[in-house]
Amino acid sequence: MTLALFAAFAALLVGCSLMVILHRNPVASALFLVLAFCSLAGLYLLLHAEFVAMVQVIVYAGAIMVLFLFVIMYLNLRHDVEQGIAVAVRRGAGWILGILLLAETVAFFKGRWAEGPVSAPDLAPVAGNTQAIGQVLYTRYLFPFEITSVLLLVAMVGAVVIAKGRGPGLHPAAPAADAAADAKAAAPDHAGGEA
Amino acid sequence: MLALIPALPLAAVAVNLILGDRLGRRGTAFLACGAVFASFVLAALSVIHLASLPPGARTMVADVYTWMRVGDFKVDVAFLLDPLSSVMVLVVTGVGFLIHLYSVGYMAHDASFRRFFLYLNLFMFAMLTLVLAKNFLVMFVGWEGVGLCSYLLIGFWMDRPSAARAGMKAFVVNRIGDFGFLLGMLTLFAWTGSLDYERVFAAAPIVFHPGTLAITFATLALLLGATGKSAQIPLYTWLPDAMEGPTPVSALIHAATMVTAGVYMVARCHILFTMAPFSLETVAVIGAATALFAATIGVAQNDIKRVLAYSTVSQLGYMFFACGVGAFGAGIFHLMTHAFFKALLFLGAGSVIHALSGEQDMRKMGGLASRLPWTHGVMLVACVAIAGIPPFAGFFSKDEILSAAFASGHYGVWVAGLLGAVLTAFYMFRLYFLTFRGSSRLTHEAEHHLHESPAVMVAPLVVLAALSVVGGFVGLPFQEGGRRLTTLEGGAALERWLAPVFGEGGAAGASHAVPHLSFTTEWALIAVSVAAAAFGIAMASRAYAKAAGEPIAEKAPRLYGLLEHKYWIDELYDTIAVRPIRALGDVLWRFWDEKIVDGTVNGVAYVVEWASAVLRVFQTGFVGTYALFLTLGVAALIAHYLVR
Amino acid sequence: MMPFTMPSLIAVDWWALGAVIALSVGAMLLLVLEFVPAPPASNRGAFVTLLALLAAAGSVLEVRDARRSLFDGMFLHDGFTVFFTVLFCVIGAVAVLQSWDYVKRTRINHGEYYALLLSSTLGMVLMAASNDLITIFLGLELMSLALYVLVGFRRTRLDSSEAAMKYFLLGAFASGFLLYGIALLYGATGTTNLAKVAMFLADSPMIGNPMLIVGGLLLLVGFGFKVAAVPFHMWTPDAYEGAPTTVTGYMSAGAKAAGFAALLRVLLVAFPPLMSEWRPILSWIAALTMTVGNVTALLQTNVKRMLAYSSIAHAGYLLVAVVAGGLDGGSAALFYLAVYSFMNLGAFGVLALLGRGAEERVTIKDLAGLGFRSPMLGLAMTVFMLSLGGVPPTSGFMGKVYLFSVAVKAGLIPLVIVGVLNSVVSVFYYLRVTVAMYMQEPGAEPVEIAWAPSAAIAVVITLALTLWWGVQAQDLLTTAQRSILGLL
Amino acid sequence: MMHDIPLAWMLALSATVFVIGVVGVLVRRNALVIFMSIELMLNAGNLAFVAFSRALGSLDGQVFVFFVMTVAAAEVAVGLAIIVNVFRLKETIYVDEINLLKG
Amino acid sequence: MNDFPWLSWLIFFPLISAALIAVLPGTSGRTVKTLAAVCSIAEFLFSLPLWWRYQPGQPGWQFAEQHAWLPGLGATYHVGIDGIATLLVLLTTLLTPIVVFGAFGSVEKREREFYALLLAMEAAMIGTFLSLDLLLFYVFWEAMLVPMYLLIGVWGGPRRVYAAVKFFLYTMAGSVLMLVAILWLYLHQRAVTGIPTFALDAFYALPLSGAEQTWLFLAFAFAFAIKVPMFPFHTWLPDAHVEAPTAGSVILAAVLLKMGTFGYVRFAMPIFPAASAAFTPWIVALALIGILYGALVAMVQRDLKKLVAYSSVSHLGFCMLGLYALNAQGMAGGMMTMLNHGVSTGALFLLVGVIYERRHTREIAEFGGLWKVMPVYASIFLVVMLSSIGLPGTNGFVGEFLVLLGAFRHEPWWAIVAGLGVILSAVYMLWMFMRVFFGPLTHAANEKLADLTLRERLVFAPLLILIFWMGVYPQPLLDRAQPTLDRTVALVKQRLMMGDRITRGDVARPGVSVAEAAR
Repeated sequence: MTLALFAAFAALLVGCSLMVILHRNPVASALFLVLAFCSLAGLYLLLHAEFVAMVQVIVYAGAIMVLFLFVIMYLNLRHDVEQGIAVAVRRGAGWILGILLLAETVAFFKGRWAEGPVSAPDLAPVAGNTQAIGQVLYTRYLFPFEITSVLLLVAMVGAVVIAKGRGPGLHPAAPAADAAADAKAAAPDHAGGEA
Repeated sequence: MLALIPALPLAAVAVNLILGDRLGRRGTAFLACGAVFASFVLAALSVIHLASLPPGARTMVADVYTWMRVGDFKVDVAFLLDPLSSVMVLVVTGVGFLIHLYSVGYMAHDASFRRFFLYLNLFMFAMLTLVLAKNFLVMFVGWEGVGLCSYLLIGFWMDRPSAARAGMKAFVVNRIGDFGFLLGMLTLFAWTGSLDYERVFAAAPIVFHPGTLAITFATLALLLGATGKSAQIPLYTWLPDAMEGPTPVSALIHAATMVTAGVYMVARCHILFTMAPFSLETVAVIGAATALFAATIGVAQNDIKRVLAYSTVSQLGYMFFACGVGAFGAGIFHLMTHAFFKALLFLGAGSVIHALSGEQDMRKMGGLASRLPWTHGVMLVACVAIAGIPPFAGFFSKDEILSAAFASGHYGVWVAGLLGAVLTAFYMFRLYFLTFRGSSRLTHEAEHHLHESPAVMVAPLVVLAALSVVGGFVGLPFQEGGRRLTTLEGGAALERWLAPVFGEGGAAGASHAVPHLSFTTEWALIAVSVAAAAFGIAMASRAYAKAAGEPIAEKAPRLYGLLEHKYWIDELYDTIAVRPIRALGDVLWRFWDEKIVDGTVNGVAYVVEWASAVLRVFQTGFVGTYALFLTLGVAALIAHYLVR
Repeated sequence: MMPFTMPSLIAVDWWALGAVIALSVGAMLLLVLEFVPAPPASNRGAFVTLLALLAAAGSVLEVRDARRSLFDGMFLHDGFTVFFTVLFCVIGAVAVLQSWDYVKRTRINHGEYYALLLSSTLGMVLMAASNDLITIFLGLELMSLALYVLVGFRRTRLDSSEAAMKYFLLGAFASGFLLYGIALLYGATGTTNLAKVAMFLADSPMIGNPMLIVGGLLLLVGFGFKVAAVPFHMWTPDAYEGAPTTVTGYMSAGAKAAGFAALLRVLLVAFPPLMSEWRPILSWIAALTMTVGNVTALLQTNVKRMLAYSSIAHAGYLLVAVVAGGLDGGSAALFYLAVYSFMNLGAFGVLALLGRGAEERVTIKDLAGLGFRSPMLGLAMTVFMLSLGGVPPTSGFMGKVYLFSVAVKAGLIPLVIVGVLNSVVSVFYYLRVTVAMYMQEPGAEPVEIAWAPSAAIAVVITLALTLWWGVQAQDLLTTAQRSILGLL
Repeated sequence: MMHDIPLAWMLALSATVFVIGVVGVLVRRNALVIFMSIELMLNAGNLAFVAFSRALGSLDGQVFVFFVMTVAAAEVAVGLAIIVNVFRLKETIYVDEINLLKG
Repeated sequence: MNDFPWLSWLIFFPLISAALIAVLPGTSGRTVKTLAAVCSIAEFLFSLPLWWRYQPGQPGWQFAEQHAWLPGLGATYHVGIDGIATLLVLLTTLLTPIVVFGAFGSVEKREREFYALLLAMEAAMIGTFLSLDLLLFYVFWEAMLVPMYLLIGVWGGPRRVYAAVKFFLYTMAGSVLMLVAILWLYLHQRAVTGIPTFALDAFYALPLSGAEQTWLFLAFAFAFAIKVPMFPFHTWLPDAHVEAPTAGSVILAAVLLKMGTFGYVRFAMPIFPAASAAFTPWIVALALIGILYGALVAMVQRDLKKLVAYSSVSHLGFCMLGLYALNAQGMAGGMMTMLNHGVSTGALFLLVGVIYERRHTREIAEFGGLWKVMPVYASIFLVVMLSSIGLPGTNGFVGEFLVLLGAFRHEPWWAIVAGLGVILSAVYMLWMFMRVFFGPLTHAANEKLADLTLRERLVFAPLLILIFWMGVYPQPLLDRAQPTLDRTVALVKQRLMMGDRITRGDVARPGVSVAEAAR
C-alpha cells in the first residue's frame, strides 16, 4: 500500500517535474509544478509529515504558484520558441550535465545510501505532528523563526520597491523618459510604496 | 722634488683651466712653456744629483701618499728616478720643452690656442708620470693618460671628421694594448703580491720559473700593451692616422715621447722578459717585422707626415727588436736619438706645412730648399741622422742595435733590420728630394704665402738638429773620463749609466747570453750598415732627385698600390674585427634583446592577455552560461571525489 | 510530556543580541518613517541607519570579551562574532556615508534603501554569529534577498535590473545547492548544529560517507557562490557592474566577508576532522579563483567591472588562508578580510563620486587626468589600487604578508607562489587605473566629481585605515588572532 | 502504515527531482521557468529533509522545511518583482536576450 | 646628541618634506623648487654625520635604532648602518639635491608632485639601505617602486606608460618570490629558535640545509638580479631609462640599481653562503656576459640614453663580478664600482638631460660638432665619459681595477674576459662622443645651442669633484667600506666552514622542494 502510493507519487512527481522543464508553455509548466508540489505533499504524508504536507499544499501549491501564474498571465508571454545553435548547444550541455550529475550521484552512493546516524528508530510522532512542530518552532527555533519574520518583511519591502511605479515612462529605449522616471521616483510622495 | 716634475705641468693645466681666457695667448704660452721648462730644470737637477750618487745607489724615490689599500693590496702614488727613467725624463722634458716652444709659433693663429696648451701640458704630466712611476699602477695612470691626451690632440681640430676618427682609433687601439697591460699587472700582482717595481722585480726570480706559462703570459700581456702604445704589429694602425693632429703633437707624442713608452716599459721589465725567452723572442720578431714592414709602406706614402709616421713605426720596431735581442740599453739609446731626429723631422715637416699653409702632399711641393733655408738645413741633418750616416746620432744607435742582433745570433732579425735600414734611407731621401729638391710643384696660392717660419719655431729646430748631430756620442765607448775612442768593447757612456738598471754589459749584449763580437766583426758590421744606408740614399737620389712623377708607381704599379694602401691592413681589421663586432652588437640588440628577451617578457604578458580574452568569452552575460559553469563546477567537485 | 516552556528572556544576553535587535529595529523604524513626510533632500534615513549601526556595534563591543551561546547554541556570541559584527557595522556605516549623497544624486533616496542595507547587515551578522546551519541559511537568505533588491535598486535602469535578475536567479540556484547540501549533512550527522556536527564527526569519523562529502561539497558551492569563488563566480562582474556603485562597494566588502565568516565557522568548527578532504579541493579552487579573477580583470575597461574581477581574485587569496586553516589561517583570513573590505570599499567609494546626476562614469577613460584634477581623490584611489595590488606601505601588503606567511607555515608553498605571481598580474590592471589618472589627459568632457562631505569622510576613513594598517597593523593583528581564538 | 518507505528510495527520488530542477535551470531560457526549476530544487531539498527527519526521528528536518518554504516565498516575492521589472524595461524575460552586462 | 635618531630622521625627513611640498596649497613653482632644494640639501647635511661619526673598525651596526613594530609577527623597526650602507646612503643624499637642482629647468608641469615624489623616493631608498629587519626592508624595497613608477609615467617620454608599467611589473615580479622566501626564512627561523623575528642578524646565524639554501637563494638572487640588472633580466632598464625624466634616470641608475648589488652583499651572500658559493659560476658567467653584452649593445645604440643605459648593464656586471670574487679586492672593487657608477652614470644622465632639454631629442644622429657651440658642456661630458670608461685618475678606474684584481685572483680568466669589456667601453663611449661632439656642425638646430648655465655648472661641479677625488684618493671610502666587506667575506667563509653538513651534493640537487625541506 505504502509502496504503491510511493510509486504513484514518485512517478507523478518525476513526471510533472520533467514536464515543468520540458513544456514550452510557461503556464503549463506552472501547472505541472503545482501538480508536482501536490505529489510532494503526498510523499510528505507518506513520511508522516502531515504539517509539512499541509503547508506544502497551502503555501507552495496555493500561494506561491498562484503568484507565478499571476505573473505569467500579467506578462502575457509568447510561447517559448527556442532555436539556434547556441541554444541547442546549451540545451545539450544542460542535459548532458544533468545526466552526468545523476550518474555521479549514483556512482557515489552506490550501495551506500543513507549511511550515517540513521538508525531507523521506531518512532511514531504521527500524533500531534503539528503540535510538536509548533512547540519546537516557538521554543528551540524561536530565533530562526523571528528571523524569518524579518526575511518576509524584507521580501515584501523589496518586492514593493522593485515593482512599484509603472507607466509609460518606464522604457529603457528612451533616456529622457528614463530621467523623467527617475525624477518621479525621487518624488517624496512615492516614498510609501504603492504596489 | 721628484713629484714636482710631473706636478708642474699639471699645475699649469689647473691654472689654465681656472684662469681660462683671462690668461691671454702670451700668458698661456708662457705658463705652458714655463711649466715644462721648470720641469726640465728640475729633472736636470735631479739627474745631476743622481749622477753624484755611487752607481749602485742611483735611485731617488718620492712616496706621495697611499692611493689604495685593500687587504693585502697596496699601491702608493710614488715616483722613482733611476738611470733608466732619468734618460726618459730628460728626453721628455727636454724635447717636450722645445716642442712647446715651437708650438707657440706653430699654433699662434689657432682659435683654440689655450686648449692646445692645456692638452699639451696634460700630456707632459701624464708622460712624466709614466716615466717616473715607481710602480706599475702609477705607470698605468700615465700610460692611459698619454693615450687620452693623444686622443684629444689628434682630434684637436675637431670639426674634421677624419681627425675625430683618427683620435678615436688611436684611443681604442691603445685600449686594446692597455688591456694587455692590465692583464700583465694582474698576473704580476697575483704572483708577486705587489705592483711596486722593486718588489716585483725582486720577487720575480723567486716566484716565477723562467719560461713558465705564468711569466710568459705576464710578459706577453705586457708586450701587448707595449705594441699598442708603441705602434707595433699588430696594433700599429693608429699611428699613421694620428697624423691628423697638429704637427707639434705628432712630433711630441707620436714620435719623441709617448710612442716610446712601450719600449720604455719593456726595458723597465727586462728582468721579467729575460725570464721568458719566448716573450723576448716575440719582442724581437715583432720589432723586426714592424721595422721592415712599416718601412716598405713608408716608401709609397705621399703625405709628408705619413711618411714620417711609418718611419716612426719602423724605428720603434728597431727599438723593440733591440730589446728583443736583449740589448735593452741599445733600445733606450735609439729611443733617445730617435727622439731628437724624429722630433726634428716632424717639426721640420711642420715648418714646411706651416709655410705652405697646411699643404701636406709631397707631390705638391718640391724645390723648397732655397725658399726655406733653415728648414731645409735641419731637415737634411735629420734625414742623414735617421738614415744612419756617421757620425750623426742615428748611426750610433742603429748600428748598436744591428750589431747586437747579429751578436746574439738573430741573423734573420739582423737581415730584416738591414733591409729596413736601406728602405729607411730610401724613403727619407725620397721625402727630402720630393720636398726640397726638384722643381716647384706648388700651387700659385701656396707660392704666394710661402714664408720661412718664425724664430720661435726655428730655434727649437736648430737645437734639435744639434742634438741629432751630437746625440749619438753618448753611445760612444768613452772611457771613464771621456778621453778617447779605442775599442768598442769598453762599454759606452750611456750603457754604463744604465748599467745599474740593466746590469753590467747591459748594452750590446744585455744578458749574459750575448757574446761580445770581435773588433773586426764589429767594424765589418758598421761598414755593412753604412753601405746599406748609402745605397738607400743613392737609390732615392736616382729616382727622385729630378723626377716629377712617381717612378715606383710607374714601374711596379701593383706593388705600389699595395704599399700605398698599406697592405689593406686597415680594411682587413675593419672586416675581421670592427664590422663583425658591430654586427654582433646589432644582432644582440635587435634580435636577442628585443626579440628573445623582451619577446619572452612581452610574450608572457601577451599570453596572459590572451588568456584574459579567452576567459572573457566565457563571461557571456547569459544566466544560462553562468549556471552551466556553476553546475559544471559542482559536477567536477563530485567527480574529483569519485575518481580519487 | 511536552512542557511548553518559553525560553527565559532573562537568560538572554541583551547586549550580545543587541546588534541583531538594533539592526532589525532600525530597519523597521526606517520603514515606519517612510510614512512621515520629509523633504526630498532629507538625510533622515542615513542618520537613522548610522545610529542603528552604531548601536549594533556598540552593543557587541560592550560585551566583547564575553562568550555566550544563545538559543540552544544557534547564536554564538564570541570573539569571532564580535569581530564580524563590528566589521559589518563599519562597512555598513562607510557604505551609508558613501550613499548619503549618492542616492540623492541618482534619485534612489528612499527609506527602503537604508532599510534593506540594515537588513542585509543583519543577515551578515547572523551568518557570522550562527552556529547552526539553519540560521546560517536564513542569514544568508536575508542578506541575499536584501542585496538582490539593492542591486536592482535603480529599477528604471536596465543594467541595474538585469544585474538584479542575474544575481537573483543564480543566487537562488546556488541556494538550492546549499540547501540540498544542508539536507545531506543533516541526514549524515543528524543535526544542523555545527558544534554537534563536530562532536558527531569526532566520535564516529566517517570520512568516506558520500552523504557527508556531497553535503559538504554542496555547502561549499553555496558559500563559494557568495564569496565569488571560481567556478561559482560568474555572476559577480555583472551584478557588481549593474548595481548602484555604493551597493557594489557594500556587497563586495560585506557579502564577501559574511560568506567567509560562514565558511570559516563551518570549516573550522564543524569540519576540522575532514580537513584532509576539503583542503586539496579548496586549494584548487583558491588557485583557480586567484588566477581567473586576475587574468580576466586584465582586459576590462569598466573600472567597476574590473574591481569585480579583482574581488574574485581576492576571494582566491582569502581561500588560501582558509586552506591554511586553523588558528593561523583563520586569523589571517580575518585580518585580510578587514583590510580588503576597506580598501575595496574605498575604491568603490571613489568611483561612486564620479559623474553628474544619475550618470555613471566608471570606465578607465573617465578616470583620465583625475589624479591631478582632484589630488586627494587621485591619491586615495592610488593608495587603494596599490593596496589591492599588495604594494607596501599599504594594508593590502600587510594582509598579503600575513596571509602568505600563514600559508607558508602550513606548507602551501605552491599555492603561495601562485598567489604572489597573481598579485603581480593584478598589479598590472591596478596600475592601469593610476596610468589613467596620472598619465593620460582627460577627454573632451572630463568627468564631473560629485564631492560631498559625507563621501569625503568615507574616503578619509577608508584611506586612513588602508594606510594605517599598512604601516602599523599590530592592533588589527592582535584583534584577528584573539577573535579567531574564540572560535576554536 | 505497515512499513516506512526505505530512506534510500526517498533520497533517490529527491536527487532525481533535484537534478531535474538543475537541468531545467540549464536548458530553459524563460526566467520564470528557470525560477520554477529552482523551486523544484528547493523542494527536492525539502523532500530530503523530511525523509531524513523521518529516518532520524527528529523534527528538526520538518522545521527546516518550514523555514525553507518561508524563504522560498520570500524569494518568489522578490524574484518575481525583479523579473517583472526586467520585463518592463526590456519587454522580454528570456535570459538569452538579456546580456547588457558581459565580458 | 648621541641619542638623536639620525637614521630615522634621515628616512622621515624627506618624507615629511615631500608631504609638506605636496600639501602646501597654492604654492608657486618657484617656492616649490626652493623648498625642494632646501629640503634635499638639508637632508644631505643631516647625512653628513654618517661620514664623520661612523667608526669603520667597530663591529656591529652603528647608529642603530630599534622599536617595536609588529610584535605579533616579530617584525621590528630596526635600522642601522655599516660601511656599505653609509656610503650608499651618502650617495643617495648627495645625488638627490643634485637631481633636484638639475630638474629645475626640465620639469615644467606639475612641479609640486614631481619634487614631492623625488623626496619620497629618497626616503624609500634610504630606508632600504638602512633596514635591518627583513620585513621592513621589503616594505621599503617595494615602496620604492611607486614614486619611481610615477616619475617615469607622468614626466617621462612618449612611451612612458609602457616603460613605467614594465619597470613596476618586472621588478615586482622579481621581488614577490623573495617575499615568499623571506616568509619561509622567517617561519623556519621561528621553528628553529622559537622566537619570531625578521632581524637580519638572526638570519645570519640561521643554519640552513643545502636544498633550502638553493631555493631561497634563487628567490633572493632573482629579485636582486632583476634590480641590478643582470643579463638577461635587464630589458626593463633601457626602456625605463629612456622614458624616464632626467631626474628619474639619474636616481634609477645611481641609486636604484645599487639596491640589487647591495642586496647580494647584505642578504643573499651572507644568509645563503653555500648556495651563493655553488652558484658563483652561474652568477659570474652572467656578470661576464653582462659586461660584454651591455657594451656590445651599447655600441650600436642610436639614442644617447639607451646607450648609457646599456653601459649600466656593463658596469653592473663589473660590480657583480667583483662581489662574487669574494675576496677583499673584489668586494672593495664591487663596492667602489657601485659608487662610481652612481656618480658617473648619474652625471651622464644629467648631461644627456641637458642636451635633451635644449633639443628635445636624444638621437645621436641629430648631433655632431657640439663642442664648437658648447665647449664647457663638452668638456664636462668628456670628463664624465672618461670616468665611465675607467680612465686612471678618475673614480671609474679604481673600482674597475680592484674588481679585475679580485676576479683575477679568484679565477684569472674571469678578469681576462671582463677586461675585454674595458676595451669595448672605450669603443662605444668614444664613438658616441665622436659623433656628438666632433666633426662639423651638421644640423642647423644645433648652431644656437646655449652652453651650460651657471646653475647647470653648479650641478655638475660636485660630481666632477667626486670623480677626481674618488679616483685620486679613494682611501677614505675604502677604509669605511672595507671592514664591513671583510666581515661579509668572513661571515660567508665562516658559515661555509661551519656548514660541513652542507654537502655539495645538496646544493647541486635543486630537485628537493622547499616544502619537503621544511619538514
